[in-house]
Amino acid sequence: MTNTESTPVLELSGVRKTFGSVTALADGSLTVHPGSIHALVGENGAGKSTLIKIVAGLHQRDAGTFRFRGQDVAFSSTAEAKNAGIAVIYQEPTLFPDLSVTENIFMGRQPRSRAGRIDKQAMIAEAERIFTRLGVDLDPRRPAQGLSIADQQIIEIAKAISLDAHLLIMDEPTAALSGVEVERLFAVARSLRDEGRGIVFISHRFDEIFDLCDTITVMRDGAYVGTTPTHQTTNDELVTMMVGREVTELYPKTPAEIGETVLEVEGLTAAGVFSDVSFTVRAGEIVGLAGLVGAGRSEIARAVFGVDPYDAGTVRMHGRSVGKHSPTAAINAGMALVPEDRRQQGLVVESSVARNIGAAIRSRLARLGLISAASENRAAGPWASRLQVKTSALSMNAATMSGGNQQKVAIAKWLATDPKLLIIDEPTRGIDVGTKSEVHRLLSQLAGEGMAILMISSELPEVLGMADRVLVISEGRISAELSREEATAEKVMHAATARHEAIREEAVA
Amino acid sequence: GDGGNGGDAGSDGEDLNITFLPKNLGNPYFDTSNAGGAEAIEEFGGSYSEVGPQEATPDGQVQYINTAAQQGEDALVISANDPSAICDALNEARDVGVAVVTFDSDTSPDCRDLFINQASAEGIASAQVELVAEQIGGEGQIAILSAAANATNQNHWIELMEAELEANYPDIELVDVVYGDDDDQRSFDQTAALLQTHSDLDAIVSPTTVGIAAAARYISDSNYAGEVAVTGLGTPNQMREYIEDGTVEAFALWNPEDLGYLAAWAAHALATGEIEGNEGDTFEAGRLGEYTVGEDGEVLLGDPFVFTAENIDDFDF
Amino acid sequence: MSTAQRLIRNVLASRETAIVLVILAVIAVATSMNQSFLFSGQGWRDLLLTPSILIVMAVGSAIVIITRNVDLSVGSTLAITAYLTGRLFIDIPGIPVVAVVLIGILVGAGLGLINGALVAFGKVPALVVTLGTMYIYRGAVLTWAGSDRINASDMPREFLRLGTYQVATIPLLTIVAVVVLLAAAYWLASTRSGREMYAIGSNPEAATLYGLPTTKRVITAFVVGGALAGLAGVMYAARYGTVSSGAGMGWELQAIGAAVIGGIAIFGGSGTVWGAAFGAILLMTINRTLPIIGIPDFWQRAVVGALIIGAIVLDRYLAARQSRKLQEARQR
Amino acid sequence: MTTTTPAPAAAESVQLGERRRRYANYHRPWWFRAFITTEFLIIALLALVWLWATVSVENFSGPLTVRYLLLDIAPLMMIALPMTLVIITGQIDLSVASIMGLSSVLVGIFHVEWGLSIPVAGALAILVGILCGGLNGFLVAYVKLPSLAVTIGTMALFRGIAVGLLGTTALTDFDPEWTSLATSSLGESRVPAVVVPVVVLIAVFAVLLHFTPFGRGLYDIGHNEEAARFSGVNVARSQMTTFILSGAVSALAGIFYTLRFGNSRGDNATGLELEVIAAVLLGGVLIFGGRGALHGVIAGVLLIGVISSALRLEGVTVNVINIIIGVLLIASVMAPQIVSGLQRWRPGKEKR
Ligand SMILES: Nc1ncnc2c1ncn2[C@@H]1O[C@H](COP(=O)(O)OP(=O)(O)OP(=O)(O)O)[C@@H](O)[C@H]1O
Ligand SMILES: Nc1ncnc2c1ncn2[C@@H]1O[C@H](COP(=O)(O)OP(=O)(O)OP(=O)(O)O)[C@@H](O)[C@H]1O
Ligand SMILES: [Mg+2]
Ligand SMILES: [Mg+2]
Repeated sequence: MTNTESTPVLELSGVRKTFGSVTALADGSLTVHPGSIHALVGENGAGKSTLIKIVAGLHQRDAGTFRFRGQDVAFSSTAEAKNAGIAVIYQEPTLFPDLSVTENIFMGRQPRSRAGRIDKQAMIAEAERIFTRLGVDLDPRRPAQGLSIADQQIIEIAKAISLDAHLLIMDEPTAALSGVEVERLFAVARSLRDEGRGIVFISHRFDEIFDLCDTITVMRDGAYVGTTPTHQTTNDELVTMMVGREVTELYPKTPAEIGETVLEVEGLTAAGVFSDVSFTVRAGEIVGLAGLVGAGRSEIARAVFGVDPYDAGTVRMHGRSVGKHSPTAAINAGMALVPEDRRQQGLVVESSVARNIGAAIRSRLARLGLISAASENRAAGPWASRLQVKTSALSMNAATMSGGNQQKVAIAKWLATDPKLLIIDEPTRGIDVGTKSEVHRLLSQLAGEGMAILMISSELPEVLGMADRVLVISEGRISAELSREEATAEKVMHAATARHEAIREEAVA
Repeated sequence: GDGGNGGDAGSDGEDLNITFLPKNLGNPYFDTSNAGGAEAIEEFGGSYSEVGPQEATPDGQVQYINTAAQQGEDALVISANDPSAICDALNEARDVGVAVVTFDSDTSPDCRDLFINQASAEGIASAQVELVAEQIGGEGQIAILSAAANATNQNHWIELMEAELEANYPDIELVDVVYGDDDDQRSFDQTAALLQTHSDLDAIVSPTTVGIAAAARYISDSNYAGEVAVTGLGTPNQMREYIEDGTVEAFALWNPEDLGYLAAWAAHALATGEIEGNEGDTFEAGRLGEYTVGEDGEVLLGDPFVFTAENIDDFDF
Repeated sequence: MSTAQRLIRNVLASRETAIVLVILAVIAVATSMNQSFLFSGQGWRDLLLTPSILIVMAVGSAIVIITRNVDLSVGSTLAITAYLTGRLFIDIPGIPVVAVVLIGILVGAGLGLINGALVAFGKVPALVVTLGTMYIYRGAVLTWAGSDRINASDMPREFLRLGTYQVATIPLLTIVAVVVLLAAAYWLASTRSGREMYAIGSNPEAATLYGLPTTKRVITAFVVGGALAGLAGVMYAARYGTVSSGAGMGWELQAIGAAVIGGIAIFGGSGTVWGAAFGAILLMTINRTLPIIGIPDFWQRAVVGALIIGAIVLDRYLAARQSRKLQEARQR
Repeated sequence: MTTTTPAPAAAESVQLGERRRRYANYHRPWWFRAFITTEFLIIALLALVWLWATVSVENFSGPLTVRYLLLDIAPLMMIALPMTLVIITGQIDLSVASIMGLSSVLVGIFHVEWGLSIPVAGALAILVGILCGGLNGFLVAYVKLPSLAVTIGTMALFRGIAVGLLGTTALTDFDPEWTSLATSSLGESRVPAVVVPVVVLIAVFAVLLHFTPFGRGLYDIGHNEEAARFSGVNVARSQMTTFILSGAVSALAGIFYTLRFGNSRGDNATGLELEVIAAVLLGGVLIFGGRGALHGVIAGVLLIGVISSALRLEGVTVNVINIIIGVLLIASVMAPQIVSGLQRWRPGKEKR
């Protein structure tokens, strides 16, 4: 129900942005009409976020035209864009942890009584109004500190709504949201659309796009590829537009013969996060950890790998128990963990590709306790090339790489340790389809060579496609163990949500 | 200069480089004494320079002693922050031919050539005791506000004062000795603390110019004005208003200007080889006339002088 | 829960209250040892007078620290304005006291502006910039004053009397400090710009994304901090009557210490100027108490250090408990 | 342990995509990496200043200069080494000068008052230094408190204990053999003997920082603590180590200081921490951690030393020297901005 005759709220064409040598955006074009939800899709590094940041006034474009509500504009600061009526939800939540939820929403725009004094009561009341509209119950006075990622997103959304802007931009807002929360967000988005606002929605999840959006614009390598109404296109068409080639079918798990037990976890418990978790992973086997966001899967993985402590239970590799709360011990025992958050946990993005890939094997690279750049480069080169990392030299630092490439470096770093067990958390979160299938192919190859793999994923198809066995986690406990044969979407979702739903019912009531 | 002796000293004093190194800069007492030094050097036509640390610490002084040695100064006139800590440095300087004269505060005799003593310790001690005794009518509690707790001269005086009190003033009780480190704010707060702790204190004796000024100022606008007497060693300019407003009856001091003046002439005598610095040597000190080197290479300036409302206006330093 | 209840609970739980209690305890001890500590005109006056200068400095430092910055140069700034005060009286005979105070504040603000500009535009960490300007400002005043020193006799009586003047037994300097405190507290708690200070300190990157005028606010913080240091300089001259170029050495750390003890988080975003002020009072009162309870006041610095450590350890403990509460709150 | 890396062997098996890629090791030519660096800037500056001093400062080329110069910067140089490590991990240690003062006081008390020999007294003082560093390290690494706040506190605490123990008195009668050893020269030369331990320390720290997994770990911690933890770097222990090193070396410097000036006072070396930090940052170490190299730091220390020495000879007073150091300090942190302006864009991560 796009009303094409009205003047577009946002018009970008031929927009260009370079950062030093990197061309983030070659030819960005996007036209958004009021009363429309417009999807912006593309591989990692396609330039979506950059485009958004230009609209938001965070970056200034080097070339191209930028019209907002028919006017030519050039925002020199986010403040200008905001005042013009553009609200943006960025890829990563950006809150003030020390301040109350309410202040986070109204910072800089607090309702004022006479003498410029902030009217705290009015402010809190307004916040409560927005929360009821979003159907969440959050104490508007509590500090933002310690909110779950999901709740943090909710605040971001509340922020954007309270602006009541003409254009609302959401850059992968759902990446960390659970099903229920996504539904709520969509409801709000739709009602905003019906109020005649323009909405731009960036996501890598096609199901969401087809569910929510009426128009889709595709980008590739920083350039505009095309725009189509949602109902006139298909999943595969989109993928081809994005990648520029047919993508080899996803989830190509090739059956490998299962060997002896590698990892044994028994009665693992960490108060308040997970309890009594027991499972095994065998050589050549991919075990999937499914569950809702916040179920505690990452925590389990972190505890097994020794990054977090645990209160009770044992972790054994090849029958020998592994010292708790010591990644070093885990690494020496042959474990590797590719964590869920690349930029914060997976890599030291400010340092070079070579150093990153060498990071986990330094003690092995060292001779007589001494290590040299040469030895690091020697070790890193082959791995970078095996994973087809896109970089000009090993001395480039990872900061400017796109999500997909960073993930490749992170995986290379851990494969370099020659692990017997690979724990990989959200292997393809925020990664484009092209890279995605590469990663999947890699995983099954590794399994084929007899590596034991524990894969955490929030994407059901991925789990079902890749895993030989599926463990479903719900609120920190294993609620089901399903073989590849028995594992179906219904069974997994049921095991993952059963108790959640019960709780949510009474929460809403 | 006066007299043939001074005259020909002048002629061969032409090219003398003499450095004055006070305990610390920003201390009016040394400004005055060094001014005297400058005056003397003017007279015999050498070149005068003053350097010094910000805080009165020995390690601060060492760097300047070293520099003087590097520059090959002819003489170094210094008031020591520590009797032994700066000895090595001084001796290194003497090895490269720098004549070392200490004044106001001495080092151990074996690391300087001459010490210009402002007044015999006995003289200073008894002068202050007399002053305080007559101001509090021979009986009561007194406290001492000194400079740094290891300032050689101060401690020596305090010992002698204690002895003097023991001997001749049984009714005067010395209740406390505190240290203001020749730092104005610290001395000020120390005074406050003193009066706080000893509620029936009758007098504060401060054998340091910074201390006495701070004490006088605190008392002058506190409720203790008129009740607690302040005396000790001070400079007229700092003390003038407290003499005038009656906070302070009288205080003592030698003339620091003469002290520096004499030190400079002594340095001149050594640098020109006029004297060796041995006991009995005599040298001409410009307007102050002739002086004789005593035992341990000490030269005594004279007796301390008592400033009162009557005479204070005759002085400006 | 009603606002009243919440208010009461906050007051009881707050760091500020805790410190006030400690201060009262200290005073009680000191007084029990020596009546005149509290119950003599002099004791009462010193009790109020001694902390007043540090309060002004601490409030300034607090404002800067809240924006996730720090100003090490305030001690040197104090020295400059204190000496300037004296010079003005000497060089411009009969200059009105008000003019001198204003000039002092302005000069302080100017010096703060230099810091702020370097930090905000040069994108250089405040710790380094103000470490540099601390050297520079101190060096400047040392060069300017040389070994010269301002004596009480150089300054007009009426100005010096301000240092000890009392209104209903309350020293004027204390009143000045309290006014500064109230103004700062209102600004930070109840105005947009004030709250933005906290936001910027709490998460600078977010502040930029959010479109807050980060640069402007940071500069403001430094200017205000500098102005207060300047005012403190004038107060110093009035209180101590003598100004040497070494005035206020090490005060920057006292001020920061006071702020930290008062619950200002060293990396910004939380704490109140009330806390900072109470921290200052606590430090100074302990100073004066030590000799009375028979501890040589050389140990004062050790006590200050212990207090700072204690304060931040306490904060960490409370913070940990807090976030555990929030976690649990979310889990149900 | 193993002499060859397992990487290539294992990598053979895994092969994404068909084409192999070879990567250049560096994206910058060698001269760029060598000369367009903050370190090189500071070294060049040092050379210039030295040149200027020898040419135009009277007596600078004199025999005593080098001797006094080295004696003066010895403590600065010693402490700058561990301070570099601390700052590279993104922390800071403001308490070093206070530890110096404390160890100075303790050596005095142990030797002068208790009559222990200097080696024993020194060993005890260093032990205390290690404890002080340990306290800092514990609070920062294990209690996870911000080092700025912690060391502002311990700065006051340690200095307070030092001053508390001795008041303003000073202990001065040290065993002359040792005091003269502290200022003695190597053989006939004018070079003070203290350069030997200093050079040894420099060598040790250079290897530790630039050629060991531990050193690599320090950079990672400075960049991103969490990521370092995930790749098996023992963050807490590394930080603890850097602070203990800093405490121990500071105590050592304190002993040297005490013996050189033959006096042990509570306020010895007051304010030196700032000079040390100035020197380290001047040497191109990034205050936020993750960046910096030891040769730059050494140049930074020497620069401060040469400037002070030359200007003192010129009769310039210490306060002007301080102004110059301040200006240099600010300029030096501006420099990386300019340098990295020349170099590739890099995201401005600024938190500690
Ligand atoms: N500040 C920057 N400096 C240098 N290069 C940058 C910068 N920001 C982005 N880039 C580069 O520009 C390209 C586009 O980045 P952008 O974040 O817009 O991609 P994206 O489409 O948002 O990817 P994703 O789906 O992973 O979020 C990437 O190659 C990235 O490395
Ligand atoms: N940002 C956060 N701050 C504090 N606790 C969090 C945060 N995010 C999650 N948690 C808590 O940690 C536990 C596990 O969360 P986590 O997101 O790691 O689970 P997960 O199953 O790994 O979900 P994901 O799909 O995000 O990996 C839950 O109890 C959740 O409440
Ligand atoms: Mg993006
Ligand atoms: Mg997870």
